[in-house]
Amino acid sequence: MIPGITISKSTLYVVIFWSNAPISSKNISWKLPATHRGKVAEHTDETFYRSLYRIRRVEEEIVRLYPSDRIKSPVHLSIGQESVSVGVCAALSTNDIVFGTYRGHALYLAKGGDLNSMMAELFGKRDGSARGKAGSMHLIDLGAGMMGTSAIVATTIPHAVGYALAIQMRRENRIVAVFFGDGASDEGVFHESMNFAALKKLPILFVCENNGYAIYSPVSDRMPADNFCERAESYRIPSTRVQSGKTTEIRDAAAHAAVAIRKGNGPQFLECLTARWRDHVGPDEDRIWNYRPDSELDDWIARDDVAATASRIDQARRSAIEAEVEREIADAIAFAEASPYPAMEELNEHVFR
Amino acid sequence: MIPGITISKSTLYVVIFWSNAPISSKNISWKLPATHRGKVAEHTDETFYRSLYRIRRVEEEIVRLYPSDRIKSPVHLSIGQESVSVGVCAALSTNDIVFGTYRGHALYLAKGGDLNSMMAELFGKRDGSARGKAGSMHLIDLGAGMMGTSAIVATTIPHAVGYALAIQMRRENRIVAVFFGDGASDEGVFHESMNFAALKKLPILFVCENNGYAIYSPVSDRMPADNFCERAESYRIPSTRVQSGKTTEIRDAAAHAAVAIRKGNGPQFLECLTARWRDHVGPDEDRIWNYRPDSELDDWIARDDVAATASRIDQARRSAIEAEVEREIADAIAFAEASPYPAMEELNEHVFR
Amino acid sequence: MSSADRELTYSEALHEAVRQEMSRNSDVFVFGLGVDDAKGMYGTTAGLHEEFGTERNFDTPLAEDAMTGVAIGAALAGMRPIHVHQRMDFLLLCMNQLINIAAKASYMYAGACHVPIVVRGIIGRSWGQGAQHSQALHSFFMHVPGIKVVAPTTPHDAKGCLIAAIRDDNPVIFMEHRMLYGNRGVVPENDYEVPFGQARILTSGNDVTIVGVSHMIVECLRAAHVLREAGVSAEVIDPVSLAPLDIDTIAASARKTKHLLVVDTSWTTCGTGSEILAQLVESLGEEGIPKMKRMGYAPTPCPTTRPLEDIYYPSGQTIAEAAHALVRGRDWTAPQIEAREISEFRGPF
Amino acid sequence: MSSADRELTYSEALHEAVRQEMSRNSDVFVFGLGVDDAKGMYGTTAGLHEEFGTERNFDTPLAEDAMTGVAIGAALAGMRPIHVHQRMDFLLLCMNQLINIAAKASYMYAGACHVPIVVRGIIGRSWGQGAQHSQALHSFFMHVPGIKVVAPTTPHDAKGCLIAAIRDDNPVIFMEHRMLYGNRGVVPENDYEVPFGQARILTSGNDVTIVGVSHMIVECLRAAHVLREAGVSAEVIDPVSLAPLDIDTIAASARKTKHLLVVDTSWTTCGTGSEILAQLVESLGEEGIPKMKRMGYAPTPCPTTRPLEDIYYPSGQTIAEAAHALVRGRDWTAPQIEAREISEFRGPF
Ligand SMILES: Cc1ncc(C[n+]2csc(CCOP(=O)(O)OP(=O)(O)O)c2C)c(N)n1
Ligand SMILES: Cc1ncc(C[n+]2csc(CCOP(=O)(O)OP(=O)(O)O)c2C)c(N)n1
Ligand SMILES: [Mg+2]
Ligand SMILES: [Mg+2]
Repeated sequence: MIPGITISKSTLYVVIFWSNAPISSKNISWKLPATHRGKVAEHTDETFYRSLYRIRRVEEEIVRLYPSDRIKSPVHLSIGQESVSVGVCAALSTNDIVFGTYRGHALYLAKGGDLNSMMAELFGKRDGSARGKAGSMHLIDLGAGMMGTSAIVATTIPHAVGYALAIQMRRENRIVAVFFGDGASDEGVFHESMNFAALKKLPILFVCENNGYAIYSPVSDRMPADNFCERAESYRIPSTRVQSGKTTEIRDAAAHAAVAIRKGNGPQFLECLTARWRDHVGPDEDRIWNYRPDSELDDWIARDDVAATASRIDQARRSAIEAEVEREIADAIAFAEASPYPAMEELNEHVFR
Repeated sequence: MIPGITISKSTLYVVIFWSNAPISSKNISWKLPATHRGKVAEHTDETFYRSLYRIRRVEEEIVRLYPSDRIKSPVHLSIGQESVSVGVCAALSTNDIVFGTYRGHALYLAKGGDLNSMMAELFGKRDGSARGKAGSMHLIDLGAGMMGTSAIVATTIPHAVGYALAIQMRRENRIVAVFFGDGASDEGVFHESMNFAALKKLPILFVCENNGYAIYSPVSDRMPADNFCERAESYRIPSTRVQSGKTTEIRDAAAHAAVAIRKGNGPQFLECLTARWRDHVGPDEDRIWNYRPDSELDDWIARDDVAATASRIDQARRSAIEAEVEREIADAIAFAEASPYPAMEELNEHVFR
Repeated sequence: MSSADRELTYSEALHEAVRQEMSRNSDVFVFGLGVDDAKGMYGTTAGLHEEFGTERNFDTPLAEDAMTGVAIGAALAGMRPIHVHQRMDFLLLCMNQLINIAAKASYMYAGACHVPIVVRGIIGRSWGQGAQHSQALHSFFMHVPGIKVVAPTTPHDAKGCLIAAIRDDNPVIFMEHRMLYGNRGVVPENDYEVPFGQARILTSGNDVTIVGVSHMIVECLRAAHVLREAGVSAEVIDPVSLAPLDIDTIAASARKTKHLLVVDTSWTTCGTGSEILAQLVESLGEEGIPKMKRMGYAPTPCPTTRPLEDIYYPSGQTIAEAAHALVRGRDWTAPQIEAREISEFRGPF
Repeated sequence: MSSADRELTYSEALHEAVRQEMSRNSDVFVFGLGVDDAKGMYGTTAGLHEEFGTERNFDTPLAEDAMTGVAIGAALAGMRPIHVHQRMDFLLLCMNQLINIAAKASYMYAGACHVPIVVRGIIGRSWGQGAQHSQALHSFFMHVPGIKVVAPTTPHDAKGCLIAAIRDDNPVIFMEHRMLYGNRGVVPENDYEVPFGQARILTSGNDVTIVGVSHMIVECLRAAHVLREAGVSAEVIDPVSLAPLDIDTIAASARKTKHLLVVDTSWTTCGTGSEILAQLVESLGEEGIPKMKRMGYAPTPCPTTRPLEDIYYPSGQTIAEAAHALVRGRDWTAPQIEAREISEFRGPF
């Protein structure tokens, strides 16, 4: 399904350094930043499981806490979609950059965002990643390379392209990955962004997280054909569709794409089929609105990659991982609870830098 | 080059009536408008020449008049591009609708727009198509099916789609053709519009008038590949590229597309290569800015379809046509001169209907 | 309950308006993201596709720019589209079509064509909607000639204004506030129009005129209540439409009370309040200018955390205090007044 | 001519500013439709790609929405992009990125990131630019917290403000009026910043304060000239930046002259004039409010035909007459004053 991938045989690989692109102008006089060591972490079933299970459980805890009204923030859960963020981020290093969406918990955590800050942010507390000013829809952790997200669909796509442009101008050895939904690809700005990224051969991976729906509107109500990759190819962006939702396959495809990007070959496009188990927004079950056949979701749940990954791990190791994660989550909730609300004066801070 | 066209053998053809599309809802209760007789006019070299020569000469007169400052309106001339409007409009009937751009003189005239009103509009006079309020960039003649144009690139594309939606909802037997430049296709709204038109199978012909440049920016500086048709096809819109600039070939391709559209098959895309002989805006020669090789333009001028069409017509007939056109243009200029400026009170009229 | 005092919620009133107009005129259709889903835009478009067919109430791709252009194109063809946005913030993607085209078409073509579209924009608030889901953009549209702006507050006016907007031959921005949706009020069953450009005096008073925009009217009424108990008699005015704006009713009231407070549901700079104050100072110059003040959102983006969100917005209490200070020239602490539509709000968003 | 009184045109001043900043800071780059073509954005970007490389001055596809997002993304990465628009009207395609993102990023993320972008928008006028090529949108940006707006009038301020805008860590909308491009003025050779939020008193006077925006300042100076001959002494103030707005200088002047006329280069409703009048009436309440009036575009889209275009805009004559009426309370016909930048304008557009 993903032709030409050879690196996927090993769970360990090292990113090939992106050789400096040819300098088109004679007058470049900019400082070249210190070379980043783009080493990508090792991954095994255990590390994948840890990440998948952690995201799943964080979101389940949000579901549990939600009726208590302590999280006064609309939440767009990624339950069921964890493998996309985990798989792609496994092909990235810390100084690679990701941009995502309001459905950002999984990406934030997969990229290494701080769990305490996230939880405090959801609670609207001062120790939140944005001091409580942003909520679930706008998570950020610059140290982890997780840029801010947006509640306006598709808006971060050109930001990612702009960031990739800066990387290219500075001859840095990093790449950007931008995550967006199938719905976002309806927007004109997505096309404008793909065209420009391809034109300039920017170091960017477009990741279309295709859960089949924009809120309750299926792809078939929004596109004449289900052909995301074909559209990307019309911009001369090499494209891959991963249908299985398997973390390892997604990681392999992303890694393959990342290698090409780091070589200076320009953007790549990755479509990952996935499924949202919960309602578009809020903690409820997705089925309550009856907008899609139960079987569709059942099929995805049967293939749940969190469970599948778990099943490949020795029971003792698995319990140890789970216990560790549970402790971390409990601590994060306690941290969020303990954190104070921002002071009233903070209302007027940060409007300008 | 245009596979499958059979109707092009005759210079006369009748549009096949578009059978009513299947009614998807049980609750349709709207009045069906009186059926329009979508008869398309006959065309011969003589009728084509009349139209081509008329447009060319109107624009040359604008060039001649411009230094006199009587036309206080930016003009975007179509000299060199006449065959696109003439060819496509030859496949349309009066009650078909066209939308165009600020480079709209050729389309306005080819679709049957009133020359006197146009000239008075350029002069800013009260008998102009918009009483002098709109100028060259915003020509309109509703009686001829020529809708208003826009100075903001690509903005009329979704209007045409919306008009086609109305036609479909009303089960009318008409189609819409929308003309736009290669530059307009960079804009996100073009993609959004194509997607929606294809999704709804709307009766619309997209005509990309590809003169190779947006102002002085070549396609290669704006797109990773010169593949307009491929992009359209990614929306499942059947596409044709006409490279020659020949009126008859363009007419044939448009007619072929129009037949499919009238059948209810949804949108079609037509890319017509062409060349702008004059500066992007204003009456000057295009070469003064040295942004493209002279040979490129020379090649197009050598293949000028106005001259080529003229050469196929008997000299006496040709002189008669030319004399008639010259008289009409002289009359239109006299008409525009004689028309008064709008009264001062008109400043405040028409803000609302 | 006789039909003369039948009560509906704000959202039911909108639903009834659009149903009646769709029945009356086959040119009317409704489209926008999610208008035909199970939630039916908070009920305001529920079931329209079943009743009038899927061609007349349909979902769209996410493509606000083109869909606005599609509305304009359909309107140019004689239809009367209603384009619905779940958040007014999304109109920022539609500005080119709305301002460069819709607002100008009638004028540019000297009346040859016109653009009868209704653009419904819902203003979000509460439960951490945050900076990008809580904006009201009416001042942009008030600034530009050629486009009307209405912001009804009561269920009665919601219905009557929506009918009037649909029948209007010009582009109309129809502002709805999410916090108004649950409000109940008397709504006649027949179809009726509430004319634009006629403000309503909701409570009369002698000491201060308070003009509120959209949901802020509710807070202004709360303020008037506590002001009355503090001995200040407030006249609360709902402009109903912002373009055209009924400055005469506001001016007459302010001339009487000699104090004017304008409470906007947006930032104050270059906002509705600026406009009202400026018009009054220009026109009332000779007769003595009332004391005037504007209130609105804090001059910041909207924070999500509840404590900051609460002070970001004017409230019944802060409005009462501001009005009191204007009239009495000294500080006073008004009692807190619970705004249950806010404190009890838990979605749907 | 000593270098101390070297004169440049407005466009040369802009060009010098951007060159100096590009030399000084490798993070600065310029992009937008046509910035590297033979016309070089009326000379303001001429040759930058030759001097600094094609990566630092480049043309783009027609994609205003995404290109604004690209500027923001590059800024988030630490660059200082300057995005140039040949007409400010095109910013209507950029509103979502500018208002939903650029203006909010610093606040939403509590200072974790910031968006140092400069968006240059050129206001068109004359020779039938018409409704879609003549708009100035500053009031939109003034309305929204988190974004700065500057509108320099003189070549000196054009250079100093552009340098300040580039160095500013926040998004800055930089307004340029096409009719100012040919103006000449003294421009120091060194790099210098003109600070935002400090208005300039261009002529002092005692009878009336006239505040103008952008090109209207030129018309205000013409008006002041004929007013002087009619015995009215006008103080002309150039706010230079509109957000932040130096209300103190304006208020002090209006307190002195007791008459204030604000002349905007846009429509008046919810405009700069509304804001200034409202701020003055709020703050000067106790001390007596000056007579105040706003002027701006006629409340219509911009017509192309010259006779209507001429009366659509305030002119030296109509400004002088309005100021005179404000001060003297009676009609007076001012002499016509030729505005040669308009009467002689024949492009490039
Ligand atoms: C520009 C814009 N239009 C509409 C919305 C309302 N909205 C929020 S999420 C969403 C669906 C997006 O679908 P998709 O991109 O597939 O992401 P998913 O929610 O499935 O992860 C919509 C329409 C919005 N937030 N922004
Ligand atoms: C939205 C927008 N962006 C930029 C411009 C400036 N502009 C006017 S015409 C033009 C080029 C358009 O090129 P194309 O669509 O190929 O049409 P052509 O002029 O070649 O007929 C540009 C960039 C504009 N008018 N509108
Ligand atoms: Mg989706
Ligand atoms: Mg072109």
